[in-house]
Amino acid sequence: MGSISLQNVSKNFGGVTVIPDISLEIEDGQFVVFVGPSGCGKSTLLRLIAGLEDVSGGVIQIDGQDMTRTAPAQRKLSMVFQSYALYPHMSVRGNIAFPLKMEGADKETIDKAVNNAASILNLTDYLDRKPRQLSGGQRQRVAIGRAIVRQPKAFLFDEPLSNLDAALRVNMRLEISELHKKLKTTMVYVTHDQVEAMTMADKIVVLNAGNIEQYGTPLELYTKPANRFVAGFIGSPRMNFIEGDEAKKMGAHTVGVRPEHLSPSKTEGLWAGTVGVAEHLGSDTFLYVHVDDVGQITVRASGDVAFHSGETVYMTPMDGRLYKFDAQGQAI
Amino acid sequence: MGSISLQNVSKNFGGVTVIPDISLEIEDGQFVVFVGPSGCGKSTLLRLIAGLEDVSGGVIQIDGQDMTRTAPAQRKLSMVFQSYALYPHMSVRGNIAFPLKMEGADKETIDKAVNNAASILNLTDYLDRKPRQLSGGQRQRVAIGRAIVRQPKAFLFDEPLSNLDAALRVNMRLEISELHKKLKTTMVYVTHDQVEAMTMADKIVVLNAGNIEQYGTPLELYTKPANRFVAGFIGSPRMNFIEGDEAKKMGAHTVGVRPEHLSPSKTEGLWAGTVGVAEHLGSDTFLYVHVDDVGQITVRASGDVAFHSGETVYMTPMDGRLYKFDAQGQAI
Amino acid sequence: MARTISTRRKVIVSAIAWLIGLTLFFPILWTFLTSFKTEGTAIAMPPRFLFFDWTLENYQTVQTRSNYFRHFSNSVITAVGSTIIGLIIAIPAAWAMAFSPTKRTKDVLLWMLSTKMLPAVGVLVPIYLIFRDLRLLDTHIGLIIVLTMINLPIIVWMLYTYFKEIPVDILEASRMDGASLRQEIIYVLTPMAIPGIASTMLLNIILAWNEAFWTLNLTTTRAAPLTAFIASYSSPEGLFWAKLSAASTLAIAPILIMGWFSQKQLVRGLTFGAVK
Amino acid sequence: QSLTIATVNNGDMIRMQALSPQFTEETGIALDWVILEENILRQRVTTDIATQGGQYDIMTIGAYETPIWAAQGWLAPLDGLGGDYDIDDLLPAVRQALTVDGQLYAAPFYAESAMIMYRTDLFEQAGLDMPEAPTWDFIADAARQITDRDAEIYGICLRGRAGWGENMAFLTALANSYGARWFDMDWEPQFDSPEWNEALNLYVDLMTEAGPPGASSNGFNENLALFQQGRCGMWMDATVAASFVTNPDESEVADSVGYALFPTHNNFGNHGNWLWVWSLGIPASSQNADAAQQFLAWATSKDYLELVASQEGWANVPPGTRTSLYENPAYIEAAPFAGMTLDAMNSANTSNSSVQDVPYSGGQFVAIPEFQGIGTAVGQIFSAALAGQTSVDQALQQAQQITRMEMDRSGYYR
Amino acid sequence: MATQQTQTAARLMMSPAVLLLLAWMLIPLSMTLYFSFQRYNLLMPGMEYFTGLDNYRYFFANPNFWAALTNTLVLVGGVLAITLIGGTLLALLLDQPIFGQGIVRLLVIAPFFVMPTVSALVWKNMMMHPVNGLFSFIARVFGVQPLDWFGQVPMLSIILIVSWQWLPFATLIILTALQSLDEEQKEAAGMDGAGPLSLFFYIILPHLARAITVVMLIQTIFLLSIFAEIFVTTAGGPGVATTNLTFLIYIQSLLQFDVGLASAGGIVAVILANIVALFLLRIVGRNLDA
Ligand SMILES: Nc1ncnc2c1ncn2[C@@H]1O[C@H](COP(=O)(O)OP(=O)(O)OP(=O)(O)O)[C@@H](O)[C@H]1O
Ligand SMILES: Nc1ncnc2c1ncn2[C@@H]1O[C@H](COP(=O)(O)OP(=O)(O)OP(=O)(O)O)[C@@H](O)[C@H]1O
Ligand SMILES: [Mg+2]
Ligand SMILES: [Mg+2]
Repeated sequence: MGSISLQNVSKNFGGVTVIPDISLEIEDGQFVVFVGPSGCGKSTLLRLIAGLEDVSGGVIQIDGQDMTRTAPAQRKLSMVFQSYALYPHMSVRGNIAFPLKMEGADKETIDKAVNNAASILNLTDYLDRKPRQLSGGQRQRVAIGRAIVRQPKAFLFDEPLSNLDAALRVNMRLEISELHKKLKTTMVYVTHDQVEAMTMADKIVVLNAGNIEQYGTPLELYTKPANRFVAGFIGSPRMNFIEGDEAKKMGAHTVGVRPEHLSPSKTEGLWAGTVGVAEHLGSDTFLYVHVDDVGQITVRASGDVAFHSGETVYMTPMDGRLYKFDAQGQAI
Repeated sequence: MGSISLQNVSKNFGGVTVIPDISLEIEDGQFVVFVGPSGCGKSTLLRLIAGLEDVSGGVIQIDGQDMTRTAPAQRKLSMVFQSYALYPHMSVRGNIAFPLKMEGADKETIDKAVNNAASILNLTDYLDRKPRQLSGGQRQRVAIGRAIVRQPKAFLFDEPLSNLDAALRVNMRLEISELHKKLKTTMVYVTHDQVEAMTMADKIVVLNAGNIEQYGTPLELYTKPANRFVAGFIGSPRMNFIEGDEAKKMGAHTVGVRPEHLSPSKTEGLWAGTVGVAEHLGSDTFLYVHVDDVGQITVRASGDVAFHSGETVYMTPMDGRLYKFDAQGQAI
Repeated sequence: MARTISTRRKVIVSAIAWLIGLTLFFPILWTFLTSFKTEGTAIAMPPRFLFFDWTLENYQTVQTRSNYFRHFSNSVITAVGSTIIGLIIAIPAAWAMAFSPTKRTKDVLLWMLSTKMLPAVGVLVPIYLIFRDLRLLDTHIGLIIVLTMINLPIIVWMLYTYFKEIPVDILEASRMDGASLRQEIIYVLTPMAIPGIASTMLLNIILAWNEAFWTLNLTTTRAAPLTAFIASYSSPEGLFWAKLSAASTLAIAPILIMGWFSQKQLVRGLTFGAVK
Repeated sequence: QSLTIATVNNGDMIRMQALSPQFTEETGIALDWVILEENILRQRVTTDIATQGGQYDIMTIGAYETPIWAAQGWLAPLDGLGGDYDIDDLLPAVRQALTVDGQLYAAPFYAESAMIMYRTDLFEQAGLDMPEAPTWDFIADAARQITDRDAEIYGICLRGRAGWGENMAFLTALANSYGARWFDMDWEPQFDSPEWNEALNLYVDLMTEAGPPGASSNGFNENLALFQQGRCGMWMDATVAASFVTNPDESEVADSVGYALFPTHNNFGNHGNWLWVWSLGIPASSQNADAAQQFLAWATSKDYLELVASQEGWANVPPGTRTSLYENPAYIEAAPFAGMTLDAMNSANTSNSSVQDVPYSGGQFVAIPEFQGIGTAVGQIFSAALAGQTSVDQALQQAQQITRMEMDRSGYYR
Repeated sequence: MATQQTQTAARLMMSPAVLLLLAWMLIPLSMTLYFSFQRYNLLMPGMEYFTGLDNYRYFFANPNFWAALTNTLVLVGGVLAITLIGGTLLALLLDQPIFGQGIVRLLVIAPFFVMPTVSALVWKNMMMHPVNGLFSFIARVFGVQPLDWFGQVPMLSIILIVSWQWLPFATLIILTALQSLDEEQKEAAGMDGAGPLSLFFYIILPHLARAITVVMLIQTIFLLSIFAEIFVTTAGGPGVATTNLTFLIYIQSLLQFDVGLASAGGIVAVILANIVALFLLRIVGRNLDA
């Protein structure tokens, strides 16, 4: 009941084109994540869907209906903002009840719906607190509560976890995933954190400068990036790219290999280089290796590998883990 | 030229003891990181060294001289604040030049020193901008520039990276490490991010409630944590702790094992459990496994391991990777 | 800086601050004290500070001359009335300026402020003629209109700077939650801006209370506020220091007390965006 | 029914207000009082009456406004004061000042001329003897002798505060006594005449040497206060002040005040011709003219005088309006200044105030509409001269120039 | 925040305020403009006629005009100087730990609530009165000849009275700004070796710039039209020593009832005010953008 379809949507702000021309189909019940570098237009796209900005061209359909010119209030979408945007003067109950109150629901309906949402989100004990009395994670849940209370056609999330600290982020990530499993409502989720994207999404949209670079499942993006941009964007630490002669040898303009797909050795391998910095995290070791004619290459090795700054290291890419790109950056 | 020595330093704020009694020797040229949970007294300790707070007891020596009662300006230390505390109305040049101007240096000296600092930090092109026209990373560098321009005895950093986004953090981390290699000045660095601590430090001080839990190199802390607190604090994801019968069997009050030291298997192993969530990051897979009588256990497996939610998994700790603690939490 | 501050320093600083504070407050205190003296004691040399025969006579005299309570209630009605009407007009305008700014927003704001620079005396006759024809002379409504208009720019500006601090997100959230613009302003913006609105209200009540040109020239009896009350004391008739003091005390006491009690709220919004 | 009355904040008016409940009781007519300082009052009522604002039923106006306003048709004629009002009892000078074309337009509440009030004790100390009709030479001399700055005693207090009704009232009277005039018969201002020069020099010198500090901001009220506190040796001002300075409740020198006629110049017997009447008028636009006349009749009647006398004593009745008052032995006894006041009133000739011919009427003012503005502007210049900011010559020159310009602008020379 | 809908709504919601102010400004202003071309004296009704620019000629020919202009600037400038410098110092003082801080604060802000008329009356009669005032008493205690405030230093007296009223306002805003200065910035400057004076001039004062501009703007708006204080104390004198533009127009319109001339003066004042406004608001506007 919540498919979203964008047809040739474009947006410019006073002359500057932010989104040139995007078409995208989001199926009902899917969890779609928008990722992309800062300023690529993720938030703008989300806000166009929400109706908080007018499109400059194209059509937005929600549930098959043309909603291009409909006011946000009428689109029946729920949005969770990065800052949560809780109403500071209302209690948790008031916050969650607000959308229903605006719909003019009667008190009983509201109470039931609020209690239900609160119990889903473990907020029952906090209903009478004000937002400022809550921790970051609880605030986050209130924002979600406000979104789920009126059964919207879809949820829109704009980097909802970026204000949380690392530990809490992991928890909330899990909670949102579980919520999606429970509610089965379409969710559109913007983030620039790849771990979130990879772990939560059914499908990921990779945006770059207002264009869709690739649209697919997380594993597709990881294993079969459509182009160099996606390959570089997905995966952490970043994929190593090798250009020039070394790449030509392999029949490509650029060759890419992920740090985790390079086996380091003290004795032999395809490429030889000098370790610049070796970061020992205990569990892993990241080696930043300088290879002549190729540049810096990052290698992820296990925690007990004992390479030190200044040593020579040999690296070999694992089988089938080499990506090749042409001069335009398209995968070959 | 920049050893710092704390002897029985204590601090209380109007009755509340924040630091009961700390002694610590920091050798000249070392990069020492203070880590610990929020509120454990890291910043306080740093501010005591800086002279921004008076000690309640004990002696602080810098370079062998007693500086306990010396004003901050006279200690010849440089501090980089979490908020950078740049002077918003001065240009980058003005900010960097400020300490020299206060010393009464002549214009030529100042110019030379500022240009030098700027070139070390890649700020030459931004010298005439105001702080608000800079990105987070650039601001950070200006703050460091202001610190290095007058060759202090030591640098003090209070969570300087916590305001940056993840990608920038990695870069700045490397830059600070390289700066340290270049300048060889003593650095005292406060953070609550363990990756920073592990990768940058020569030595780490783990603080807890104002006490030093352990003082050693990063690998020492990872491989030989002195107690359960350190073991749990260092390493990500967190070490799994197993108590009760299972631990007693192994002759300890608590047994700890890191997620990366558990080998998962579909067929056999020491502990059996059900997979709750499986997060596929491409490079790694995190399994959150529920084990009866033991609780939730996190396992880090390689990216191509194919476990799914609901499946049964068997896990075995790797050889020599089990940590045992007594009832007081001390390592056995 | 949290280095320990010596008590000696604190004592010295306190002494200076108290001295300055008392000096600044002295004229008011002196007025208050004089209002309880007889006319003779009021001009006695050397001046008497606390040791004199306290009397309420002046207050009685002042009250027989003009009905203080009528002037007082007129002051309250017009000051509060104009402030409330001003807020009702200014809140939407400030919303528009803060949340839907255009290139001209700043110019409009500055223009509004510049209307406050018009010399009131220059337009008294035209206004008087208009008010006469509209039968607004000596009415609460008339005075409220004038006070509203002269303070509106300040109200708009204060609210504007205050609203600008409110994250747009929250208003957008309410829009997503199905609130109409009206509901957005009533249920979300206004309650969130209560401290700012309160401060704006207070400042404007003070300004309206103390406005002395229009209130004096456009009223006679029915709507005359305390500024008119004091106008009959603005020149001595024989010995009048004590009576003047009593009238002055009566005229400023209500607003002074209100100001003191609400100074925290007042200060919060008084900064016109000057503090970031 | 209720009347709105605008009045000035001086003692007699405030007393009238205090007594007015009696009127309300008698007639059932309620009264709303607007009591304002003189300048504000004048500004308020003039604006109102000129724009037909209709805010007041009764206005307190002076001898200056009444004829001008009446000629404009702004005032209602007082033809309903009632039979027992005894209009013929009004002092002729007063009645004439308020009458236009034979019709009375304002009811006189109190009237005043100017005279000298002086401290008999100080004169005695100094071995001086005040004549009945002193000359300026004597006054100047005496003032200098009495002055004792260390004891804060100043020989003479005169008006210095700028304003046509403040310093210019005094200065015009002074100039009149010196034989100076405002305008010649062609309406040419006469500040360049030697008479003005002499008069103003006397004033400035005398005040600098024997006047109180801050004289340039002293008006009637300020001087009254100073005199009451015993700071002044002499004070030349409105006769109405006499009852205040002799009131022991308010004045520390009540029992040592003497009186003399306004001084003259050696050569002429001109006492300045000061005549002022505070009176009550009714705007033509008033809806309550009948009730208003009723009030006027009450407030300016003989009965009112008796009422005040019965409550406050005879010395405090509003003076200067009725012949009968000065024939009342009770009053003569209670008010030692009564005789002197009557003499002063009678010696005031407002139709020809200077010894030279003048085209205007009015004693200490010039009864033309432009005078308010001109008088105020000239008053400012002269107060600057008093404060030492300009020289007397400069001041006179500026006064001449400004007056000439204003008169030109008003079309007197066309 | 930029849908067509919200923009339209915004325009609608702004219009009442804008239209009302426009009416409030334009209607009297156009009447004033009309009167300024008329020979129109309230005291001589029925004799109005068109005089062209006569009123303006007279207004500028009046030597007092230039004096009034200077006085206006001196008054505004003097009060601004005193309140800004005094306010900054006072704010620095009040920012320190003090015994009874709250009460001192109340004492300091009190003058802001006092009606201008009352404050002028009190100062004139009870403080600065050359005979009965407290100042003259104090002077005499020290054996000094009391100063005749309004006679000898009239403008200074007015500036002092007005400054007394506005000092709290300046202090409050500057104090609030001072308290918003990031503690870490001060600490950083301390670590960088800045002493108290350097700290003030290099760190605190620049931080206060914005607050000071705002104080300047608001005060200028109110100070340009100072009236009651002058009316009550010196009535513009002695001479024209304390006549500012407002008071000059007052003399013309309400003492002479020369509406034509006063209207011309009003128009001139409007133009001058707008020039000031333009300068001031531009500067401030720029400062407020950041
Ligand atoms: N109201 C606006 N007016 C003008 N330009 C805008 C506006 N909003 C966004 N932009 C521009 O549009 C581009 C896309 O912005 P958007 O906020 O969608 O980026 P984003 O992908 O969400 O980035 P981030 O990850 O930093 O949030 C940016 O270059 C931004 O500067
Ligand atoms: N000025 C102060 N007055 C009173 N208590 C203080 C003060 N400063 C710090 N504390 C307390 O001292 C303890 C240590 O604070 P500190 O800032 O050193 O912690 P931290 O380790 O830096 O924590 P975080 O990681 O959150 O920055 C905290 O409990 C804090 O509440
Ligand atoms: Mg965004
Ligand atoms: Mg800290």
